[in-house]
Amino acid sequence: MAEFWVNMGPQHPMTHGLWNMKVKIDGETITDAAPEIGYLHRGYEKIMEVREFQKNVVLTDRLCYVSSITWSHAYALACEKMMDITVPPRGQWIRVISLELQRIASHLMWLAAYGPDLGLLTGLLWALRERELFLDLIQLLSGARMNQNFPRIGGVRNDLPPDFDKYCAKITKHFREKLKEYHRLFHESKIFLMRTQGVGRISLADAINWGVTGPNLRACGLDVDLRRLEPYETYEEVDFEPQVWKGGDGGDSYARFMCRFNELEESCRIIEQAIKKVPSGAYRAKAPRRAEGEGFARTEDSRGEALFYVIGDGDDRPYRVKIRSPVFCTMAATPLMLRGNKMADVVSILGSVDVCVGEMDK
Amino acid sequence: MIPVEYELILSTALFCIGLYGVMVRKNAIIVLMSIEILLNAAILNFVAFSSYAPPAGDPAGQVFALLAIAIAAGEAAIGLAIFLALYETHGTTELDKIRLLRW
Amino acid sequence: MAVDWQLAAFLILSVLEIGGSIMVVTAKKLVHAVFWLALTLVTIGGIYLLFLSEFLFLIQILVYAGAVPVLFLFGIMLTRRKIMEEVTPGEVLEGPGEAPREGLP
Amino acid sequence: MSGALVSPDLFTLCKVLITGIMKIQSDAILAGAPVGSPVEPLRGLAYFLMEDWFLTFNAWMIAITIMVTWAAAIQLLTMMWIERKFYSRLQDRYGIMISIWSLPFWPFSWWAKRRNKPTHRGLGYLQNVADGVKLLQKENITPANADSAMFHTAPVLIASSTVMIFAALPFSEGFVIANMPMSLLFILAAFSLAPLGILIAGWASNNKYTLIGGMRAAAQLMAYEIPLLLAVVALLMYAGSLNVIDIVHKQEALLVMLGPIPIPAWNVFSIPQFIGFAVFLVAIMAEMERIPFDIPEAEAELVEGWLTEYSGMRFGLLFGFKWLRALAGSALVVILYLGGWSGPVFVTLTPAVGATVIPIPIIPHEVWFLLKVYLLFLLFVWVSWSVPRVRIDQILNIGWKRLIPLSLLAILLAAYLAALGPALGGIR
Repeated sequence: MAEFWVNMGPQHPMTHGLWNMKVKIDGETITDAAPEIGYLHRGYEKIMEVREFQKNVVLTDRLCYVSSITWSHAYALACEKMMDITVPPRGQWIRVISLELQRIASHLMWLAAYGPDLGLLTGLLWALRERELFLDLIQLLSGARMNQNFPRIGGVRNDLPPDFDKYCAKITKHFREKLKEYHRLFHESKIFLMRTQGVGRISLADAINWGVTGPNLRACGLDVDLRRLEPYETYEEVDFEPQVWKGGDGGDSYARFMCRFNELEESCRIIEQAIKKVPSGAYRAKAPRRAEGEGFARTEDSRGEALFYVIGDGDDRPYRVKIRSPVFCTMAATPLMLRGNKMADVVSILGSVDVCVGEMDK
Repeated sequence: MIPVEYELILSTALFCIGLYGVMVRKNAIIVLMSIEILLNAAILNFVAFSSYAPPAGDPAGQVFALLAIAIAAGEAAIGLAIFLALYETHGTTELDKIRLLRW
Repeated sequence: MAVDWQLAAFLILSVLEIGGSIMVVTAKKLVHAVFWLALTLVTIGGIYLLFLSEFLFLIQILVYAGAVPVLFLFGIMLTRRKIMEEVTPGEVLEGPGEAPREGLP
Repeated sequence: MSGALVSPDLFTLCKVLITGIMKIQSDAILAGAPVGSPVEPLRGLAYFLMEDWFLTFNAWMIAITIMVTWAAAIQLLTMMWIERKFYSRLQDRYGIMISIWSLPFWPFSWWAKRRNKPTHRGLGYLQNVADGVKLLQKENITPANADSAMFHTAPVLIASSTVMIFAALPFSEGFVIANMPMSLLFILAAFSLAPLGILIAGWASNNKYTLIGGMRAAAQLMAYEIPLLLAVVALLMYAGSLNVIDIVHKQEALLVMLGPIPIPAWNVFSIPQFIGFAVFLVAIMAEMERIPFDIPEAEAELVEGWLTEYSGMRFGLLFGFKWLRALAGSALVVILYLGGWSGPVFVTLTPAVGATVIPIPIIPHEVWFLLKVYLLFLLFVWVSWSVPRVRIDQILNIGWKRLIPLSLLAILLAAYLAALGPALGGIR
């Protein structure tokens, strides 16, 4: 049987977005792979140079459309460092709440997509069902469900709505029960374990060398969580545990799945703590219109390490913006994970690394 | 009942066609298929004669046919395995091009 | 008018059979040959039916429905080389997958 | 026990019916054209109508039409409806809701929307009809580089072999077209023809996805067909017949009385056949290409597998006949292992009037049979919507390393118990 290339994308059920994964298969075994990206390139870094600092938040919202707030927040953080302003404590706490809500919503989107990747359509419907609730919370907070435009340079757009803590507590309590349902659907299914365990393995050294970050790196057994290593906002006051694969011999689809899955509950814990600790006071500081200098921020995005580097030259718009997308770096390492696996594992592996094309192509 | 001559003509024709395929075609897979046709022509005769045997047919021919069918299926599998090995070493299944018996 | 249905069926089946087997040995494409072979084998099964051996007919179909796909598979592997090798639109001609492989450890 | 609706035989019933109709026509002609009248040549027609071969031929045609309509239209729609409704409920949603009740609203949906009236309400039975009509209107695209003749042959091969199953598949003692002596073998042979069509379809479409899908179908066939047949061999040791109706009759006996509840001697209630049942269930799921084993058309990696290039009603035919095969597969399991149409014994009322016991049939055989088939199909649907899909090498492992040894074990046990059964006091 001759080896041949199969295009998985750009229009393919496996690709959650517009990109192409070319795999070279020998029978059913993958011998080589080549991700092909750029179908969704919109020139973010250049567009942002011609817009005012605050107006860029609209753009960064659309970097990853399932994880808007985390990206806008990373940008706002970089701008704040450049402008040398501090966010009032209330604003910081609200940011933490919104970030974790967004993280849960994003992870649920990933979980929803991972189900049909493996042929489990029920997982999609169930995960999206709970994602609705968190989108409702985000809507209550920011007024929008998708591109919230919520973080502002110097704080957040608006204060917490009344009774928000009660809604939060109710939904997180409900969600914890539903997590057990997911547990039964995914973890207790032998076929699911067969499809994920030992599939798409990447060693820790390879993962570090290729710039894999976030849950995908933690799945290899390394405890890196920027919320702990370089705490931003008020994460140091929150008691949570970064989810690291402890079973040894990690780095496979199952470890990545477990790290993300456990983060759902961990984020719930953060929200529950944060909602109790929100102090009163202002939620937004006045941000200057023009700024000069350099701002650098890296945050723990739901897919890994999001990095913003903003340079201002005294004008009201940035001189240069650099975005580091975690998925872009992970994508470069996917051939390593894919090689030697079966063709059906492509979906299992690429589903578990959680691809978001919006931020990958920028 | 169909006259036995008709059946014999049919099976002879099939046998001739199969023989033609075995002799003329170069592709090993086609040759294998031609051998299947040869075997089936022979099995047909077994079945026919078993049903013509007085008084109400003789099951021995059918049993033999059953055996032959099983052997034919096994033979096809073994032949394909051999040709697969040949294809992997020689890169072809054209019988003309395979001249080495050892590789 | 007494039509000998058995004879008619026999003649139809034998025409199909001989035609099919001729197509097998003359077919240009391997997969076509396998298809004609399947037809030939099923019609031979029909002749068994005429000779009142239903069991043999069913065994013929069962066995060859299992064996012929293997032949098919082989034909596919040997003949559909073209679409396996041809370059898909938008593919880099000098060999896709080169770029990410360069720096591999 | 209850009786069958169609008795004694579908063909006999049709023959009686057609004879009646033809008799009336023929009598009418004969009455209208008495001897010596100008239209006397019509009398030949009247005699022709009552000729036996003509009646037999018509009866066959009607019997086949009834069976095909019953299976390919009514049962197909019902199976699809069951599946769609059930998995929708599994996924916390309503599922399809177009029904006869929503039909009058369609032209006035703008009005209904303005008045906040529901346009779709009901059970959704007609949704699949609507989908079929939609598919009928779509264009049948043949890919430019496809092998046109083969591409068009494949759907015919798959569809015809699927319909062929129903020539021998009984819905009750009488509700069957042909009661052949070796109908079980016929059904299995017809089942195993479809992968050939799948291979042709996959090869002829000239597409990498379809090619891989077709090859996966062949590999999967090797994995499940052998344990399927071996499980049947184990069953035949008990049944002693290749006729499905005989196999069902064998299971109608009484196994044991559990207090007042009589337990029927279904094949699944014996140890070797239970192993065979488990093997058969898994293998028939692979045969139906349901989700844990639907790797030939894995839509996540192979788009739609071997179906990718088909469009319009050709796609609809291939896609819809999957449910017909599901019906045939479920029916086969019910016939072989779950007692066929013999209802639970305890449901039949047997009041004793004086010294005579009068059995009162409550529900006809066909209903029992369909009830079992639907329940079994629900089990299949349940499994297939709550597990992911296995990989190609995993199904080969399951087939060769698990199912074949298990089915061989079932054969051994069945042979042992069938030989020693009477000696051990009829143990099963």
